[in-house]
Amino acid sequence: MTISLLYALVGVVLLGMGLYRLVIDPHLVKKILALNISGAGVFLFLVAVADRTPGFEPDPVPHAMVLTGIVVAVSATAVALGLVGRIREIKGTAEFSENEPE
Amino acid sequence: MQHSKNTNEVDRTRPIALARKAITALVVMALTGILGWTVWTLPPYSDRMQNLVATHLPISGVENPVTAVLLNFRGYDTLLEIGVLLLAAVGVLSLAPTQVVPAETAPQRIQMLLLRLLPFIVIVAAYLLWVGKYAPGGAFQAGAVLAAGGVLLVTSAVRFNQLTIQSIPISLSIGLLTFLAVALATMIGGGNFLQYPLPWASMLILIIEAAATISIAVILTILFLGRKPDGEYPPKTNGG
Amino acid sequence: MESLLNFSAIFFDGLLVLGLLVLAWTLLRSPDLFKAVVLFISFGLIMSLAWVRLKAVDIALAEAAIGAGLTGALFLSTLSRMQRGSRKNDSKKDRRPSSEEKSASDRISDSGTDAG
Amino acid sequence: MNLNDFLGPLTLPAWIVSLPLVAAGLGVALPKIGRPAAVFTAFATSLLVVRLAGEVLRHGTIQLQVGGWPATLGIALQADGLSVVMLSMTCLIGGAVTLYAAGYFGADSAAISFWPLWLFLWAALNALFLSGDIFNLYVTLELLGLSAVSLVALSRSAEAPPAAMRYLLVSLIGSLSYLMGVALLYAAGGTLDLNALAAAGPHRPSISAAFALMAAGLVMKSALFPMHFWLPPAHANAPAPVSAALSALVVKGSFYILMRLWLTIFEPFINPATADLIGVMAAFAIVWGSIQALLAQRLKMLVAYSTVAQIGYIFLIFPLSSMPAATQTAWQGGLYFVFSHACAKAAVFLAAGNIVYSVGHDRISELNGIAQRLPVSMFAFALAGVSLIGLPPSGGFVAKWLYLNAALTTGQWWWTVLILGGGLLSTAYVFRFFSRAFSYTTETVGGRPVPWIMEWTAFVLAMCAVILGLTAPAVIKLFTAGQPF
Repeated sequence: MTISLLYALVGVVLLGMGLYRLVIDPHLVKKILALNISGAGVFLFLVAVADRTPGFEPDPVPHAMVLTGIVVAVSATAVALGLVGRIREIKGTAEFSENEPE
Repeated sequence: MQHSKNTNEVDRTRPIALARKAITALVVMALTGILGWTVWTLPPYSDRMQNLVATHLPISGVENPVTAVLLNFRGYDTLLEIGVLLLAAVGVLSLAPTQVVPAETAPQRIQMLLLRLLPFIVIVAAYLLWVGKYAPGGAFQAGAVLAAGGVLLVTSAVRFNQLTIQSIPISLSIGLLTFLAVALATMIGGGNFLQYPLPWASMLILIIEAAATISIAVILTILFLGRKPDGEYPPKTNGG
Repeated sequence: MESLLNFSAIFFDGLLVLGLLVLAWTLLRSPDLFKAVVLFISFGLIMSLAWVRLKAVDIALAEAAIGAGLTGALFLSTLSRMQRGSRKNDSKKDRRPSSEEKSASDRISDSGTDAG
Repeated sequence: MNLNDFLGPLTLPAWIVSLPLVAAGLGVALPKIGRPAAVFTAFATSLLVVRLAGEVLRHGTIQLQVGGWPATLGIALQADGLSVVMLSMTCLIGGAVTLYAAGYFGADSAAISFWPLWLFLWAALNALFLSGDIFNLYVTLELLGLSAVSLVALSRSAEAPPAAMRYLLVSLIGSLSYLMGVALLYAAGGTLDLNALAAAGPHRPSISAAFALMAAGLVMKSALFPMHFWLPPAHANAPAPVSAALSALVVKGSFYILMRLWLTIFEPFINPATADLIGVMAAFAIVWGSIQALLAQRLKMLVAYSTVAQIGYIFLIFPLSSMPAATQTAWQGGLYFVFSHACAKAAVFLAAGNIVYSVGHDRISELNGIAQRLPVSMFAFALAGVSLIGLPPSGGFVAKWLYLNAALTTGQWWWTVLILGGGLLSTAYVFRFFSRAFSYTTETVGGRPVPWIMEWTAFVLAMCAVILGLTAPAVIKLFTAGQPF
């Protein structure tokens, strides 16, 4: 086991945690935080797993992919938070009730 | 689709919520387990891609492999990514709150301090932009640093002069438009889409990155603010 | 000597990884939104250390500036807007908040006082 | 300068992606030119796509290496029959939606945001259909998802923002799942190029996991039962031109990626059980979507649930094509479904939008005699209904005919029961609305006038859905150019 594999596994666990809280937590801001954690997990996995064999220089392609991913994530977060603001204006709350389908 | 909720309903949904938690936990654990196991089964890594990047690096126009991938080898991804950023800015502006209570302007002293700080922020950003050719850095990092300056400005409720306000739409899209112009120009010049002629590659990448830095900074500031910045009110002559 | 170095490196990585997991779980479980966001920013900063350990300095810079810094600032500004919004709503006496809603806005205003 | 220097075959894919992007950027920089830029893009892109279709028919697959780098290092854009059909569909629907929106938004303040967002959505679709790189596909997916969500949120209805939020969350989980698959494929195969990955045939456990993740993410984004829950509120509460684009085009984007991956990287790894699992989900989608459409109180909800059902039909492509004897027929049927559903559903949503525009609501129980008020729109609705039900000579009929053929030649008779039964259900929900719309009332039906362009764009799309039934040989020839399957 290399250090990279450790990080890859942590990435998987972060993805799982994020997904779990995303489904469970009714508060929209928490859902968006959870998505960001999941995203960080995927990014960590993406870089770590490409770097799994010791002795090679790190591969720049996953690095570029993650840079793209981080920018996409902040864009999505901004739109999501904009929607949260709009929903609060209309409904007065930023939670999804739990008894809606799924 | 029932949105209404009375106390009875809340009580009834409790066991359902618990079951939901349990099922989600199980699914997520299974997913995590399977993915974790998959990592062990991966074949030994080949350094084919590193070699490809390394052999093409001398003809990419830059020396930092990550910048080479971002702006040249996979520049098309970055082009679309700048599109995503701009799109997010348009989306956020369209969701801007209908009525805004303008924040109080920060005291004159703080504003002066900020204005003193700004040149340093700009210098750091310019350095990051320039160094991206050789070492870690580049348009996104530089744009983010510049945006930090923008965030400072808008949180201290500095009023921008009308010229600044009017230039926002253009600075938002200049990154995307410059990138597209270069990409199409290289194609009209007889190459492939986004194929920089080697002697110009370095300069074209720098132009694209400079324009992208401006756009990224303005876009990120707007994403933070969630609406257009306030203009001068009442109009002043010496605005920031 | 080398094994000692190696050991301390593994120790450092272990600590980093543990920090990431604990921070992520705590922030996701925290009912206090403000605390969750502050933890999220710390998570981003530790994440950029992890990127350095993975020899991805470009990402480390971007993560610190965009992932932790700007995303965190985005969340904070949303929270402060929500807080202002809920104060405005509280002044409207005709509105009858449901139990959850009330607790949500309480949480936010509590955290607001923490912020000072 | 010769046109060929400027618009050679290898430049066409790049132009098709760039034009809407340029227009979107200009639309942000100079808000006043958003609308003319969109109309120009609609025309110019159509010309380019027609030219590309001609090239593909003559020479087969066209591949463009962006930046001139080899595919494993750079990104390849590729156009075969499959991409060209999807692009043509996008042009047709996109053009109609553009013209419709010009009337719909008029001088509304939402127009400033609508035009750039809509052009971004269009660029995302074009880029998606032309991409030959799995990570590039991820970026296009995000561009598509974010623009679609922002467009839904443009609606003034109070239900729109929560619907948009749900849509955004599902869309982001879907892309994250897809990206995790990309990570696994890259880790195992060392490249992101679709063809190179398919040729390398990476190693088994990781590719199965990647397939599961990517398929799950894409199924979510395509709203296949039971992942459909987000679709009806989002599609029903969006502004009318957006509803049309979402149902006709956006859900097909993620479906197209699944189809591409299925036909290339994952082909050797797919067993009949996987195909049948998707088939079961599709069956539930058809039945559940149709029943909900029958029960819907609002017209746009009815139409949105009809999309849920029709997505079920489209996903039948996977079980039906899994038997070698019927592979070709099934793929052709499925693609025919995609195309004719796009025309019919866009027409129906635009017609429903005309009703809302005119009378201010879409409660079915209060729409008696609406055909007297909006005869052209309701005629369009009726024509499109013919295709949704699958009656001859419409495109929907050809699609179902090909499906039935595929099911019967492989002896999978149970699918024929489903296809025919689903047709009966769709007849029921279409006629449930017609019985009111075409009923005769002596009271005058009030409402504000609808601009002619909004009525006739719906009508033209509905005509296309019907005419598609008569042009089957030509369209099928285009599908198979470059042998995508």
